[in-house]
Amino acid sequence: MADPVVRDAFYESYDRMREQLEAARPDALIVVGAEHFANFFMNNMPAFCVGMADHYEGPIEDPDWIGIKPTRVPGAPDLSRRLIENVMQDVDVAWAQEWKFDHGIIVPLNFLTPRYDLPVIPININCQEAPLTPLHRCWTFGRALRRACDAMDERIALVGTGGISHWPCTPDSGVINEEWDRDFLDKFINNRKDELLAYTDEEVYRDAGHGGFEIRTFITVAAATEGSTGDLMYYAPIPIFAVGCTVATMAVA
Amino acid sequence: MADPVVRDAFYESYDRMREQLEAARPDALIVVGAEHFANFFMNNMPAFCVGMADHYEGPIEDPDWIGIKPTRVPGAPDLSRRLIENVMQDVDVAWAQEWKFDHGIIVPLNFLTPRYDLPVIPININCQEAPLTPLHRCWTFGRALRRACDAMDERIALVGTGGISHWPCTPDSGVINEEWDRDFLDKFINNRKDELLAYTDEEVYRDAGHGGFEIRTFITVAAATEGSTGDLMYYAPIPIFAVGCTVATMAVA
Amino acid sequence: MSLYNVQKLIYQLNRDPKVRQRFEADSESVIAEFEFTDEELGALRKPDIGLLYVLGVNGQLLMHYAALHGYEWNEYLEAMREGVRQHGKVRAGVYAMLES
Amino acid sequence: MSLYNVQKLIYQLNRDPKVRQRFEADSESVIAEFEFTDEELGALRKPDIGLLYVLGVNGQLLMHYAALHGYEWNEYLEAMREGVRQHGKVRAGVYAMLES
Ligand SMILES: [Fe+3]
Ligand SMILES: [Fe+3]
Repeated sequence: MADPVVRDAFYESYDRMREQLEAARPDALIVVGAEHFANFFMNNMPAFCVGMADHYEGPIEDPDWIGIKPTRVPGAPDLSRRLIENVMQDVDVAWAQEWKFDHGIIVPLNFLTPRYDLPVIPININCQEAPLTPLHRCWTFGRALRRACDAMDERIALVGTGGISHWPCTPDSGVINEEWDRDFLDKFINNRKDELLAYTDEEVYRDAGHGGFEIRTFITVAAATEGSTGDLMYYAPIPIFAVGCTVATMAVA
Repeated sequence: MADPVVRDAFYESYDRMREQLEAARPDALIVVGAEHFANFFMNNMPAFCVGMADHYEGPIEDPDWIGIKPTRVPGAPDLSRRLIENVMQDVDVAWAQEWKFDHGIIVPLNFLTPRYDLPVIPININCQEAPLTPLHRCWTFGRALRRACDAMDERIALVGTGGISHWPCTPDSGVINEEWDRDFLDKFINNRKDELLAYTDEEVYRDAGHGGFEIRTFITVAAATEGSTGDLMYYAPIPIFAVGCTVATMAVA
Repeated sequence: MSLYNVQKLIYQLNRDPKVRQRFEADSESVIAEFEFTDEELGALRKPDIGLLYVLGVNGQLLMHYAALHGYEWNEYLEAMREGVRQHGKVRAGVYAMLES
Repeated sequence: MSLYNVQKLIYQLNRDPKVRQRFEADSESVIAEFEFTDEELGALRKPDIGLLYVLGVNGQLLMHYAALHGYEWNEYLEAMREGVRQHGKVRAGVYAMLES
């Protein structure tokens, strides 16, 4: 297990994030993640996919191992559809009427909506296999998502999930490049678009590993809150989780 | 069977198209089609998907019924990948390393490359279930595809396939709106972008049926040849095929 | 609203020979893998092709389910027409576009 | 190059309990459904997790194939390291990014 002091601080920052989320009284929660072959494979790998189902199921992992029992998470199919139609004016998202949540989505949900009483709209970005989604398209997507949310009557919360530097499931599993992470988070928290979009895939792979490709979820959130800066509530490398763990919020300008 | 005179004229125009294709000595052939749940379903429906496989298989239909025996069609995975990376700068295509061809792709191929000796890159546009790919995104896609092809050393031919007005597999199956078709083809052949993009889905559905959504493949080809006009080699409504059949070529400006 | 499940069942029957074999041997075992409303269940079991059409099943899927149950092409078309006479206009899916 | 097939087999084993059951009862019957090179076939059968890694299988898939064959986490990591020692750098897939 992780060092209890480190872990408890991490969990506590998640609690604060949940309180902020609840205080915002959202009608639905969009979760932007990067899954690992739970639903999407190289037979049809979308750059972006948005859920449009009545409900979702998870976790796909062993419930005992992950500590979350099999759960049906409510969706928001009508809102999903209106958001998709809006976003599609600029960004060519795939859509999905079925989706099984892996740890990347169900773990944050379990912290943030532990009673699973908030309708969820999952979004996936291909951070997994090349050709990967270009970073500047993630920016365009984040902007389109924001415009679409602003056009709805519903109050919509947006959460991004993903690791920063990590080398999951490879011989370097457990390595974390804390310096790189802190530098990236500085760019993220300060919403420095040009610097966020300047990374090349090769640089990211060399310095932050295959897991570093998940910066796409952060970049999407930064774009959706363009012009705002954020509050880094928590960051620490937690080797047993094989990744640095981050909790941060962005104000909406 | 279709009226032999009508049918033979149709097949003959396909022959002429094949001769033109062969004379152009392409290294690969892109086929832009709109399939019907052969590979893509509402669990992950891409707005655009581009094949990136070594080879493809078809037809998925009964070989006796369709008159084409099970065939392995060569792909062009390296070229596919370079095209996808280029197109992705503007358009968020899904990509696929596996693809089974249905009649929409294998029938034109059987006419145009009967020996299956030309590498093929299939592309699908969602003309099937809403939210459908917006028409103006098809234009952007066609332009991006053209730019990507122009950036390659290979000589690449582009063919669009799809019906115009038709009501496939519904109580109105067999109905053809010839007037609407001819009006659409006039816009297409003369590459009148604004008129091609002015259709709404509701209008198309009312006047040209669910099958009319396949104008997206024509619009993509028109965009890829923006500024050029075409040569309508053949059009006739063939009720037994339940669709008007078109053969047309576009010069490349 | 489990139109998605109805269409997924038919899609799998059409695209996966193993599912089709199991369905032909014991259709209930395949049907039991999905959640359906009573109306959908009744329509799938009978099968009531016309009702499935009215419920919104895409014809590019439905034609295969009809063929699997031995419908000739014209029987299939007629079944959809009869469905509309009995149950009214298509309620959901892409054919309901002009209603919504 | 049938890396796609290797990854698809592993993906299906991981995502489809029916395929996994068939594999556990008779792995050859599942393997026979795909085309593989001799090197891939050998690596899948043994299994040679290290060689599969070098051939380019994504770790997010490979870890499941290792677990299916009883590998503990550290054994899995060590098998990949041993693969690189024996067979050299990763040849294809996303981990070959800096080589190409
Ligand atoms: Fe991850
Ligand atoms: Fe069609």
